[in-house]
Amino acid sequence: MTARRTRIFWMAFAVILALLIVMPFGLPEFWRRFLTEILIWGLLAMSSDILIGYTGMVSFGHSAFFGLGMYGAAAALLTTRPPSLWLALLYGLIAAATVAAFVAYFSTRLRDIYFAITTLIFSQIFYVIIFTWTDATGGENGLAFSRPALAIPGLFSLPFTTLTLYWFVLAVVTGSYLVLRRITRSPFGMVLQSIRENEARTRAIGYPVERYKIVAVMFSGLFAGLAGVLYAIQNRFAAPDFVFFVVSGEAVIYNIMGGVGTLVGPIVGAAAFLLLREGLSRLFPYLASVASQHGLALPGLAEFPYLIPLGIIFIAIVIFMPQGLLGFARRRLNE
Amino acid sequence: MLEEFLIQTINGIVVGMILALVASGLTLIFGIMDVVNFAHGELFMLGAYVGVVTLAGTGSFWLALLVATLVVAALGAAIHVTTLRPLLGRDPLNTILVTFGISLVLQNYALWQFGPVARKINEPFTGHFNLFYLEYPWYRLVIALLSAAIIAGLWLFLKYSTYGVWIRATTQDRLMAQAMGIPVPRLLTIVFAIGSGMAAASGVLFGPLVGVNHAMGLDWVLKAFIVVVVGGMGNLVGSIAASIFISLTESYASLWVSPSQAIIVSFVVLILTLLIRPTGLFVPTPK
Amino acid sequence: MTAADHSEALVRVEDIHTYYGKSHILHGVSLEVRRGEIVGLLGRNGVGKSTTLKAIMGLVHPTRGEVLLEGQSLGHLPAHRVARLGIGYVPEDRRIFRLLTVSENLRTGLDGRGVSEARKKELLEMVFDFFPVLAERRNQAGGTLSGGEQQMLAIARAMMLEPKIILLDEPTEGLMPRMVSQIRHIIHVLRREGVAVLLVEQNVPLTLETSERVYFMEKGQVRHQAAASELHADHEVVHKYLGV
Amino acid sequence: MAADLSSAALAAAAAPVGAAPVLRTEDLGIRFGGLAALNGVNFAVARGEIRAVIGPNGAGKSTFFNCLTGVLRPSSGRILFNDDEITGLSPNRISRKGIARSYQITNILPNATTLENVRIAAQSRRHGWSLFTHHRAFRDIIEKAEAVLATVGLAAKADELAANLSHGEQRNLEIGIALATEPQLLCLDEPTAGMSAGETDDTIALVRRIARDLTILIVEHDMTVVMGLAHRITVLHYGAILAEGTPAEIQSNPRVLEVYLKT
Amino acid sequence: MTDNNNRDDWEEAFWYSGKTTRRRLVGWSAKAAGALGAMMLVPAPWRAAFGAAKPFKIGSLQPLSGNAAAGGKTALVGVQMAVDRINKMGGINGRPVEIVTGDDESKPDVARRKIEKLLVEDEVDAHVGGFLSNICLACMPVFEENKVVNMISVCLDTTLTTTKCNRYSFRPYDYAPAQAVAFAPYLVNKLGKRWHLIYADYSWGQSTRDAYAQEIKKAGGEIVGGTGIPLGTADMTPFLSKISGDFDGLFAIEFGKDGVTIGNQAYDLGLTKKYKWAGDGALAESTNLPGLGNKIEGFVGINRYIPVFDPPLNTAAHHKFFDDAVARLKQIDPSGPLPDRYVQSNYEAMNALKIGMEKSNFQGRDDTMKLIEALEGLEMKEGDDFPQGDKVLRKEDHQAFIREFIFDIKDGKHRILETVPKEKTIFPPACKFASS
Repeated sequence: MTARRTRIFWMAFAVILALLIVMPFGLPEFWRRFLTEILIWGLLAMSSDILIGYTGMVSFGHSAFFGLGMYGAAAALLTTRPPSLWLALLYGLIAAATVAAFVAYFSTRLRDIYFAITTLIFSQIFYVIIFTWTDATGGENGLAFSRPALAIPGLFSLPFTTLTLYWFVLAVVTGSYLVLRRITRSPFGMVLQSIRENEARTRAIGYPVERYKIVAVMFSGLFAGLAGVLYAIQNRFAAPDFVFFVVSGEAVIYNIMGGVGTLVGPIVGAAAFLLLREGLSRLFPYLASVASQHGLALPGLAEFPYLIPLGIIFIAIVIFMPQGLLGFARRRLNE
Repeated sequence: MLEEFLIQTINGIVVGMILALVASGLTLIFGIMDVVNFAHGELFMLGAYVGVVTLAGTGSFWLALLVATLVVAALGAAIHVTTLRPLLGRDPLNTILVTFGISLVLQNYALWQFGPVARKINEPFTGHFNLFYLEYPWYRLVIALLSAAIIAGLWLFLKYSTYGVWIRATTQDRLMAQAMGIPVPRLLTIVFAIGSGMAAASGVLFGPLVGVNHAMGLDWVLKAFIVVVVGGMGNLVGSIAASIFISLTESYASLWVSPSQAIIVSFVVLILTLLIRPTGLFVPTPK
Repeated sequence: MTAADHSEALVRVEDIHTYYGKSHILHGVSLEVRRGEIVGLLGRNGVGKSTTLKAIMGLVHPTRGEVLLEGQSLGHLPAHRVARLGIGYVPEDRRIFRLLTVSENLRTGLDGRGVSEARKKELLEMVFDFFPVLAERRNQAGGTLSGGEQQMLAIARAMMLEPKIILLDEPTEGLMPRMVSQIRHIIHVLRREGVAVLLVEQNVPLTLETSERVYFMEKGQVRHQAAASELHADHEVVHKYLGV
Repeated sequence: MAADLSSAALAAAAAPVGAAPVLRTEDLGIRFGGLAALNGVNFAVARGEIRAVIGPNGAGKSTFFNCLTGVLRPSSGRILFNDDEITGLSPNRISRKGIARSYQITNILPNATTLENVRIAAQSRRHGWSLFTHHRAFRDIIEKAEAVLATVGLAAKADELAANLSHGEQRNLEIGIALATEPQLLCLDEPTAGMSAGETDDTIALVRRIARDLTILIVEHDMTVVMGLAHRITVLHYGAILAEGTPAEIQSNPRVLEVYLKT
Repeated sequence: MTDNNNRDDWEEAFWYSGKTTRRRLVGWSAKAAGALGAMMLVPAPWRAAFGAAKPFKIGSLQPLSGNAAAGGKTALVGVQMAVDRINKMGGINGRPVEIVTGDDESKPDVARRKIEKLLVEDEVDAHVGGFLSNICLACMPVFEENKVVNMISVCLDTTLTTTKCNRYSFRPYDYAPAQAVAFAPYLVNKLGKRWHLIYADYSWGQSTRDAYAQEIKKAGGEIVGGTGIPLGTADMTPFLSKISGDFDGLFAIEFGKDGVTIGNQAYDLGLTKKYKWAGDGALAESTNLPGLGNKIEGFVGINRYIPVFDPPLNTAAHHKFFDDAVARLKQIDPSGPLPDRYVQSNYEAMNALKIGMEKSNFQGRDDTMKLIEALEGLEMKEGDDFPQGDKVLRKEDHQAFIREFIFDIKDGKHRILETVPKEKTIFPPACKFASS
């Protein structure tokens, strides 16, 4: 990237970050929380972009990393008094990284769809274990716990408000973005991209490709776990549903929708998909209420299954925007 | 113990055959089109619903089976032409997403159209025989046999018919098939229709064992996917073998460990198989 | 079928450009093959000979220029329609259907065209006459044939379409000399039958010997054309474009 | 066949620089199904030598390269590099031992710049596991890559996408990638395939230039290239060595003429 | 050679001609949507009666899509029935009631978002709903945080009113321990001493299994074995065929889709003939009966509500409830199902809330504490509000105790075998509210 492009990038980054920082002031409470959640799902999607977009591997195991991050945080928050934010982060990351290492060790021997299916099976194994081991995990009901305070022991301790939680999540996600961005531009990250472009050649010039893949999966899992911890802190519960492979599928969806290999694309994808879903779920009741204000009763309109138009719009996006929402900017964001 | 073992063998084979029927449509679509069809479970479910409606109208199970297969096959063709053809030549990931969208639409449409109450398909005949301490319904064996017959029919179709030869040729080399004058776009639509029809047939056949509802496809689709990959994508025989293999593993495992652990056992076995034979268990190795 | 004068072009390629992703492969290729004519297309690896054949076949659609068959533009017709209009294709690496038997391989081009059963039999007999070894192996999987047999199968398969022209891409690549002479024989037979051939080859002597005219390609363009008979004497040109 | 000509001792003795063989194969064989693609190949190449391997299509030249570089695992025999057994090692291990190759079919990273293609290869020896430093911070790697680009004549195209290079430039980039891994032995698989006469001459000059510090194995169809470059030539036919000798010897060898040079 | 080419033309017209066709397709769908809209135009309902009075907003989170949609849809019918009736009768404290629904898609993350929307953005005054236990549990802290009353209407999990009880959440219907207390004597005395339990292998199934095991033992019976079945198992035969041996009865704890599956497959294997066949009433819910056909004949279960008019359910109130529910269910399901306990408990939960709001003269969220106090210990009398029967909402744990019906299935219909009065279902409270 030329110096000028670099300057433009960082200026845009600063502007967007500043906008994101002040955005909650203009938003009602619900949307502040929703924005926080979008950032968290965006982080999950971003973590899987390391594999999909940079290494060329599609993982369906991210739900396991995400979920284990949650349960790791839950373990810390349930066992220590007072609940400690940093311990929750630590436990969650350790749990996610351990699982990621385990999954990576086996699955990276396989390629393409076989890799995807193996990671999927692994996440299902963890799902079944968590779902049925009621004594430890709460089973289907999951675990509920209280939110830790934003504290540095001996210095200060502030209970999270919606606003501070949002900023905290924004800080973590921004930090993660910067770290991941740096990783993708480090020699290591360049090797990953080289694997994506041409695995055999990468091996032939001397790189132990399998080991690189294992580390990539571990990093990806670590950040997915971080997203899990943030989700746990925001929502104060952990549930096996988050380990179910469908969550991995959603991460892939956010990636494709936003544009793979851009890191920010997946966040945009997550935002687009979640906002679209939220918007459509409100549309039909809204139409029905507008109609009834005009003296019309449209029975069934408010209950119209909004997932049908969601599905159709989604299909249309995939067909007509092959590069995803941010795909056009891929080269620019990637250099 | 021996009794239980034999019973579980029969169970494993019966479940395996149903799974094989679901998976064979999937593997056909997968193998020839590179389409990972996430909507397969929904086509299975729609087949069952069309079966319910036809059965209510005509009273004939067999007619219901036929009508469901044809109607869903036609729907499959329509889905293919409108949503999957535009993706030809794109990354297969796109097809995963589009079929995910389709499954969202179909599932919610079924809920909207048919309502929340579980429906019933009555088996065409009742009756059972004694299997040690159990009464075993004949219908279960009939399903297994019918599944086998349908798969055999598919196999004969692939082996001998013009379209069958074309499908196999296209599976191996799509570009060359086209250069040989095989109308590949139309062929892909037909394959998707056949796969959809098979999903529907399995939905109707399986209907009498369970209730029919909008979420019934979910229980099969994940396992069917695993089976397709383990069997070697696009490999019909491999999928059948893998279906029976996974079902038997699960059945036997349930003799020794708790049911939920049995699922884990079968998953672990699957991962091991993949690690040993990375491109599927039963792939023929062309020289 | 329009009645056509024999001197008229059967296939005419007019200034086609193709891209593979971002790289520009063909930079305006023009050539023509007349009815029943054997035409050679020579050039080094990677100059776009195979791509030219693919473009004629409709497997690659040119972004500029067009391909005409009997004066009719093929436009962006999909390959299977092009095949049915009478163009046979024998690709570089043969690409036979390895898991299909020999007769199934042959059937792929025969079925579904509304050809009568009797005619189908006739065509099969004809092909098996040309290639007795294929008749022997009719129930063997294509992948089990030797390289030369596979090449024959690939040509036989294209012949089943009763094409007006066959596009032959490096038919002798990797073949033993004995097989090479058999390919030479097949090309002669095709000429006798009135089937035009567009032949891409590395084997210069074979090309010069079988072709009536030869085009030379360099960097995605046709740079030179000549009658084969002239070239026998003119080693200069051959050396210039092929370095042999 | 021609076993007397192909013994390792003979090859070593005839090497121009006269050193011990840098690479040796003993009775190397590989089978695919029933087919023996390589059959008892005893081969040796001396340090500093340029050795051409020729033979008809399907003679086993690429398979031989694939065995040397670890892509294929031989069914029998041994491969020794600097007297170190490397038989069956993975391609990345072999690369690290100091063997590099270029490919017959252009095998580069099409969506990366020319510089990046070479830089990633140069980086394979150092800093490959560096995670948090920008890759541009490693000046040594970039300098190395730039030097390699200068060697292969692509310095002016450093920031061009590899996919947008001309065919001939891509072939040279192919060599550049191999060179950047700092090999002792460089295997070139048809480096001039598809090049125009002018480009071919440039590539010949390039190979001569880099051969000062390297041992080079080259597979090539173009006889002007082979005859102009090679110190010695090995002729493979049906997976076995048919003949070996200086270009002059090979050109006059009647068996070679029969199976290969004449068509 | 060209005779068969026409066959391809239609698809090429669609596909190769690109945009024009696509545009036409869009045009068609727009027209179709227009026609659909026109068909749905129906005259406006009553509304003017309340004048300018600001309506109470009652949130209702239900799974209207996804796995649990079947139950969520009938549950929502119950709330709508109650609200329509309340509005017809003059509203609550002179103000109309408006339902704001949320579809949780059967997923906890969506549920969490939707409940926050209801509480934070729509600022509902109270909430009636909650179907899946994990979702009820995930949402409970949000009610506490926003100080809003949560009338749970379906969630089965025991811990909602025991270890995880909460001052803001109420369960105005029964739970598994109460049903076990009510049912166990009948099981042991009338059906048999030795029981094998089949349960859905996850938290609800496991905790219900424990409740029944305890009560059956207390009643003098014996548990000889247990078989857990993973949730969503399509073919349960491998698990069911392990069940053999000498005992009296099989007791099944399954609901929804899995209830239909086990009903069919246990019958197919002859288990329901060989053993007494009983279980949680959820298995034979009226919305499950069409899927079970005649295979459920003879099943004995316990339920708080069954759609019959045997005494003591032969009341005018129940007739009214039944007729209204049947008419509404017909609209969401053409097969015309009978009301089930999900309709009933949602209907009654809304009515309980209404009474509480009236008693406390509730005007808005500021009065939440007053409303809670009014609901604690609330006695509800059988009648139009509570067609199912009398009940009491216990102060200590916000758990209600109600009349239970032990029934069997005869000719595809429920039949009351025994009515257990609410006093005989009491299970001691095990809840400590956090002091707030």
